[in-house]
Amino acid sequence: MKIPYYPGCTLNTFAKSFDESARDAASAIGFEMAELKQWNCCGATFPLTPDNLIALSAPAKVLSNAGKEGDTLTTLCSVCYNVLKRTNKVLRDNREKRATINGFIEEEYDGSVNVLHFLEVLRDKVGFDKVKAAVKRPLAGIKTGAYYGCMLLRPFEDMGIDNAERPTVFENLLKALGAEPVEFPNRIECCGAHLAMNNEEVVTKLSGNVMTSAVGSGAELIVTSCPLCQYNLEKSQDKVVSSTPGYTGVPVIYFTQALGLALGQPIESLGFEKNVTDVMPLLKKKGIV
Amino acid sequence: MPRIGVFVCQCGNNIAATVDTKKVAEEMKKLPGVVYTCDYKFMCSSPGQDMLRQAIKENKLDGLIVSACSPHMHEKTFRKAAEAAGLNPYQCEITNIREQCSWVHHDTTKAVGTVKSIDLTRMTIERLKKNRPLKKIKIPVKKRALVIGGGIAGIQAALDIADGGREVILVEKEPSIGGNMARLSETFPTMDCSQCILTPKMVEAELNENITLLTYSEVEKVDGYIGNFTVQIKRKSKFVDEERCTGCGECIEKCPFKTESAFELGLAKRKVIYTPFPQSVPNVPVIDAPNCPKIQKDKCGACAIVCGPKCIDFKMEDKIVTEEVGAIVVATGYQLMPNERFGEYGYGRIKDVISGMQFERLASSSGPTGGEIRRPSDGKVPQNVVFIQCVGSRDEKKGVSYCSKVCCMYTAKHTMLYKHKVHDGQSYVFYMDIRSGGKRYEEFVRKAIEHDDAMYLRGRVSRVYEKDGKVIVQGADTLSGSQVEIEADMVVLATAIVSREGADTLAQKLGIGYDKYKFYNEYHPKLRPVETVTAGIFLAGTCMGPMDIPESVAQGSAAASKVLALFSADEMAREPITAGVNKTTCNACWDCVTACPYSAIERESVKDRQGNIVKWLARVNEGVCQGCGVCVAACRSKSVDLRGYTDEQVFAAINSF
Amino acid sequence: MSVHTEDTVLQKGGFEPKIMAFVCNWCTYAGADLAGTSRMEYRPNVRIIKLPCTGRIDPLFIIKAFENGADGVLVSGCHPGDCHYTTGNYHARRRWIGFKHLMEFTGIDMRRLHFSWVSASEAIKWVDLVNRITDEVKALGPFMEYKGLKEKAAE
Amino acid sequence: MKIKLLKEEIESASIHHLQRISGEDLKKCYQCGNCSGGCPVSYEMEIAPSQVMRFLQLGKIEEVMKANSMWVCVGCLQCYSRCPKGCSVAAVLEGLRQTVLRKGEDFEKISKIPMQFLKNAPQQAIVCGFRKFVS
Ligand SMILES: Cc1cc2nc3c(=O)[nH]c(=O)nc-3n(C[C@H](O)[C@H](O)[C@H](O)COP(=O)(O)OP(=O)(O)OC[C@H]3O[C@@H](n4cnc5c(N)ncnc54)[C@H](O)[C@@H]3O)c2cc1C
Ligand SMILES: Cc1cc2nc3c(=O)[nH]c(=O)nc-3n(C[C@H](O)[C@H](O)[C@H](O)COP(=O)(O)OP(=O)(O)OC[C@H]3O[C@@H](n4cnc5c(N)ncnc54)[C@H](O)[C@@H]3O)c2cc1C
Ligand code: SF4
Ligand code: SF4
Ligand code: SF4
Ligand code: SF4
Ligand code: SF4
Ligand code: SF4
Ligand code: SF4
Ligand code: SF4
Repeated sequence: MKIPYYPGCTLNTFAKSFDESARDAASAIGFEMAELKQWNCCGATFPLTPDNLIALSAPAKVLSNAGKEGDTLTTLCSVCYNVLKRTNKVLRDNREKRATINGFIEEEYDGSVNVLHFLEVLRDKVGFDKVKAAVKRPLAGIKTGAYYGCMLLRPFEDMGIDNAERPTVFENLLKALGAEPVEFPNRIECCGAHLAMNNEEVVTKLSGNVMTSAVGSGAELIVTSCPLCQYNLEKSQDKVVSSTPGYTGVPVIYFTQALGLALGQPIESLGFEKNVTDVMPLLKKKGIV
Repeated sequence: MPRIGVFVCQCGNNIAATVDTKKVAEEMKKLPGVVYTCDYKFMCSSPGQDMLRQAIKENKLDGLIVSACSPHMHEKTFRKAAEAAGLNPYQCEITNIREQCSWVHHDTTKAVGTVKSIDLTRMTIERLKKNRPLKKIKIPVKKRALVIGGGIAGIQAALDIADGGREVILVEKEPSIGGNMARLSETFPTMDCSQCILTPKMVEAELNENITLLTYSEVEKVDGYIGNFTVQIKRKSKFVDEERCTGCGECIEKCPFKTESAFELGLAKRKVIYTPFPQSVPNVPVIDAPNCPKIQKDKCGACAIVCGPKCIDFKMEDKIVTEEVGAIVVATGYQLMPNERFGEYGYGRIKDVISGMQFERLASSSGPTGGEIRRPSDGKVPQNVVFIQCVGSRDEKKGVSYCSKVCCMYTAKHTMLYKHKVHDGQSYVFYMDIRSGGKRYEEFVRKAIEHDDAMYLRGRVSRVYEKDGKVIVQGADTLSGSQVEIEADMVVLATAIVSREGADTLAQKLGIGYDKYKFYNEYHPKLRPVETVTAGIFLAGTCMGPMDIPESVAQGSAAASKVLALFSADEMAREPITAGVNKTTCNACWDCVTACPYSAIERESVKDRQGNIVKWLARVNEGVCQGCGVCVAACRSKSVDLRGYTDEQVFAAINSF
Repeated sequence: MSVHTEDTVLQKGGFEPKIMAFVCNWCTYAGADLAGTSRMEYRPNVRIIKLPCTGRIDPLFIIKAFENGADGVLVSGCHPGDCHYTTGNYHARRRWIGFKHLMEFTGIDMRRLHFSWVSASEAIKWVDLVNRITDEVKALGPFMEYKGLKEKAAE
Repeated sequence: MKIKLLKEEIESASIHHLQRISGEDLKKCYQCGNCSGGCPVSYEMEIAPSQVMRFLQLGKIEEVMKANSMWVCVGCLQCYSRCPKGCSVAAVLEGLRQTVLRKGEDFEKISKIPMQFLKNAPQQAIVCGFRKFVS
């Protein structure tokens, strides 16, 4: 199986380890993430003002290119997923807007591509039982908090990947990998997102809430599906540790790194060294490595 | 040639001031078929009516016109007078020259009024020429009623009809009557114990000679029309012979298996052979067949062994009984919206998030905790309880747009019950508005706040989650403009009242209407609140929409009085304004069938001598037809007509315009 | 019969249109009654034909009315949702959508045909309606297209 | 605080403009406060989400423009996701931001953004931040 894949600008640079671990995991399970021949940045935000059509031309261009390579498109970054999926819905359901946007990008694209998150591919196309069967290094005993953030789930009507208030897809994957998923209160709350640019205080507070909430619920590890979440959580780590009595920090990794780990990929290939937090002590403690 | 008389009324000066009534009478005399005319001061007075009767007899009139006030005023008077003189009452027509002429055209030269009166009277005369004598429709009425649903509304209706001396069959789908009220602890606004006021009524319903209780039963099929319904009722097998069972309870005692109690809403378990609650009426247990190992795999059988009168029969089967009744009262009540829909409130996941009805069970002295407020997770007495109102109600996006009407009140009640039972506890109520319209209702809510220390917070809760054994409630207090967080021990959701599952299927069986939320439609929300558009079928209680006990009871009584009024005569007389089908031209297109708002038109087959169907025809059921005439306009082959408003009559009027 | 010709119109100097109103028994007829009991005044040009419900109205009634000399026709019943027969007026409305085209095709000037809702309490609305329609039709002049059709057919 | 209500403000052109570009009907909000209750940055806002809606209903767009709320909103859509009336405060706040940005006024000067951030942050944060703060 070969699935057209859109890495997005961040996975091509900042979050290389997210991208590579996913591609390797895919081939270990038996399918290929085939990078689009031509792609551009999706714009990293879905405009909330519906009249702002020009902002949809970048993602529309990506989708239109994807349409030329197949009927599905998969992404890893939650933000790309959000932008592409919602743009696609506009193009599919709104004739007038479709005409205008197609005019901008000089293409004839009708929203027919099925935009999938990598998690959806694993769940619906591959099946978690098949993933489970491919596990060689179960993450046994690791209490793992899956951090969904906002963009993967909301708004529900557009995203539809899972129940927006009580999602399970991540936890089910973690179970398949042999880990012990921990549902923690803040797993669907925001990390602070783009406020990283000008409001470190808020980001530290929100990301701190996420991490302390996870640890408070027993998590020893957090997995993410968004480079910005990853960045905000990791970046805030030290400040939260110093300001929160009793909190000593928690490693944060991409869920694909956890996946690669469980599938038995060589540790060196997973890019843990690029993470700010160090997951190795935990892995050693649990006897995984 | 017809022999028509025209009587023009002066109404004192009311008409005569602007209409030359004499001239009108004279002009009419010139029309063919008019043999007698006159004008008179007060046609409706006794001398006026005498004169009319006299003239009919003397002139051998076969039709008459009274040009006077609106037919809404005196049509009945004059038709009665005509009948007294031996004429068919429907051969009398009214021309409205007062409300439509003299009173609205103030020209004292009488020019305008006279011309218009002449026109109007002429049109009525031409119409009258096409009239046919009509007979009032008489429908025999079976004086027995069926009540569907044994909640408080249904019980009240049944008792009132029975007290009026008529037989009632009360059908209830559960093993006991009582409905939702049986679950309540104490009831607003008076705080009497629900069981204390309900149980006597339930027992009364059981003992009343005029009431036949059919519990564990459901209506399968309804045929017929007002006065003459035939109803098939499925009596689900109880596996216990009701006649012989003494209600000793030995079987329940000895049954070794337990399962979730639906009555206790997941807060307790019950035996496989059970009565829903101790005061059940009738006090006869039923076996929950899917959970009984004897019935499923022929293991156990303990209950049958201990039963003294030997009334347990594991082979008992469902039965269908047929009943003939003249009227039906539907009182099937409500249920609560499944809270699982509200993921953000953690219902179904967080054990200590419960529904208002579950709180009733916790507060009820016959409930699973014996009336002590203990939270489900660990049985601890909660010190901080958060009540969230409007859960699912007034929520267009994920719930229903309407207000559930009773939850403001019962939440206030809950805070009181809580305070009375947990003196040092603190309650918090998140509300959007407090709806306490009703006698002593507002005072009740204020008492909860001022006397029983409920902390009311104006705002909605955004999220509820668990942390360290607490239930954290995160919401807003819009009055102070702040985000608030409460570390609660228990959260109670005032979930929306919704229609019963299957309410639509029952409505279809009965041929009554329902709204988009599947609440039944009343005939007129203000003026005919307990009737449906289908004559002979009445409504009571929460099957129509959210309401409290006082209203449900009032409706039960109102429906009963409607039934008793219907039963007060042996026959029901109906205006003969009904549709009829011309059998020779009807081509069975069924356009009329779909158009009729009352489902009054049936599909009838015409058979030859061998019994083969040779033809299909539309047939109007006169007992059901309300005479709207929609079918007439719908029929493309002009095969239906409406008596009293036939095409011929209307065209005659138009043609003489 | 009172069919006017161009002569009568010219003779009288002022043309007085004839308006036929088809109204339902429960709402509009009662509304017109209320105008009477309230002693309101309105133009005398209207002649009412009472029907149980607007759902009873056959489009032919309207064509016939024009054929018989009406210069304008008014159809009025209960407000949507208030129909005495619950849905009769909806049927009427739905039917109208289909028949409108037919009417136009048969040469009826749609400006001469009015639909309205008048409830039993809307006497003022009834009065305004009748006055307005009378004036509008008066301004349009007599409806000549159908005049004499009946006589011709008889010949 | 005392405010004077004016018909001209309640129906002002800027309110209409805001409704048009945000696609939101301000009147639908019935002030339940759910958005303020769930907003992760409500505590930091000078005017909480539901109050933003209220001020706008009253026609007081200036009050809202002066507040930091629109710049603090992270666009997490929690408000929209839980609003029983289906209102999106997120869209309204973006509409307010857009009215500023479309005038060519920047909220953040690019030159003031720390180099540290531009160098280390994921590209998406930079792109997204520019979109939200820079015209
Ligand atoms: C938590 C809570 C607390 C409340 N507290 C109060 C209070 O303090 N005071 C107050 O005045 N009101 C209170 N109410 C409202 C009160 O419960 C209702 O007004 C009342 O119970 C309505 O009675 P009913 O007969 O209309 O309906 P129900 O009680 O629902 O009865 C309907 C009956 O019909 C039966 N049935 C349903 N479908 C069928 C069928 N197809 N065939 C045969 N039988 C059928 C059902 O089994 C049931 O027995 C409260 C409501 C709630 C949710
Ligand atoms: C401003 C206003 C607007 C309203 N709007 C609505 C609305 O839109 N919809 C709605 O549903 N409700 C409305 N209502 C409520 C509605 O008016 C009442 O529900 C309804 O009129 C009550 O009718 P009733 O017969 O009980 O009392 P009443 O209308 O008060 O009738 C009582 C009658 O009894 C007579 N009477 C009194 N004492 C004696 C005596 N000793 N002997 C003989 N006769 C006596 C009185 O003269 C009177 O005719 C409104 C009320 C108000 C104040
Ligand atoms: S019949 Fe009517 S118009 Fe004649 S006197 Fe009686 S009330 Fe007046
Ligand atoms: S046979 Fe069934 S109902 Fe009877 S005692 Fe056994 S389990 Fe209980
Ligand atoms: S033991 Fe027999 S008589 Fe006693 S309650 Fe049970 S079934 Fe009835
Ligand atoms: S009665 Fe009160 S709590 Fe219930 S829906 Fe209405 S306003 Fe909300
Ligand atoms: S619409 Fe006319 S032709 Fe068709 S079934 Fe009814 S009566 Fe017969
Ligand atoms: S007149 Fe009305 S109620 Fe009677 S059969 Fe025709 S459509 Fe039905
Ligand atoms: S949640 Fe929606 S309705 Fe409630 S205050 Fe916020 S915007 Fe208004
Ligand atoms: S989108 Fe903005 S206003 Fe809405 S909840 Fe998130 S931060 Fe708050």
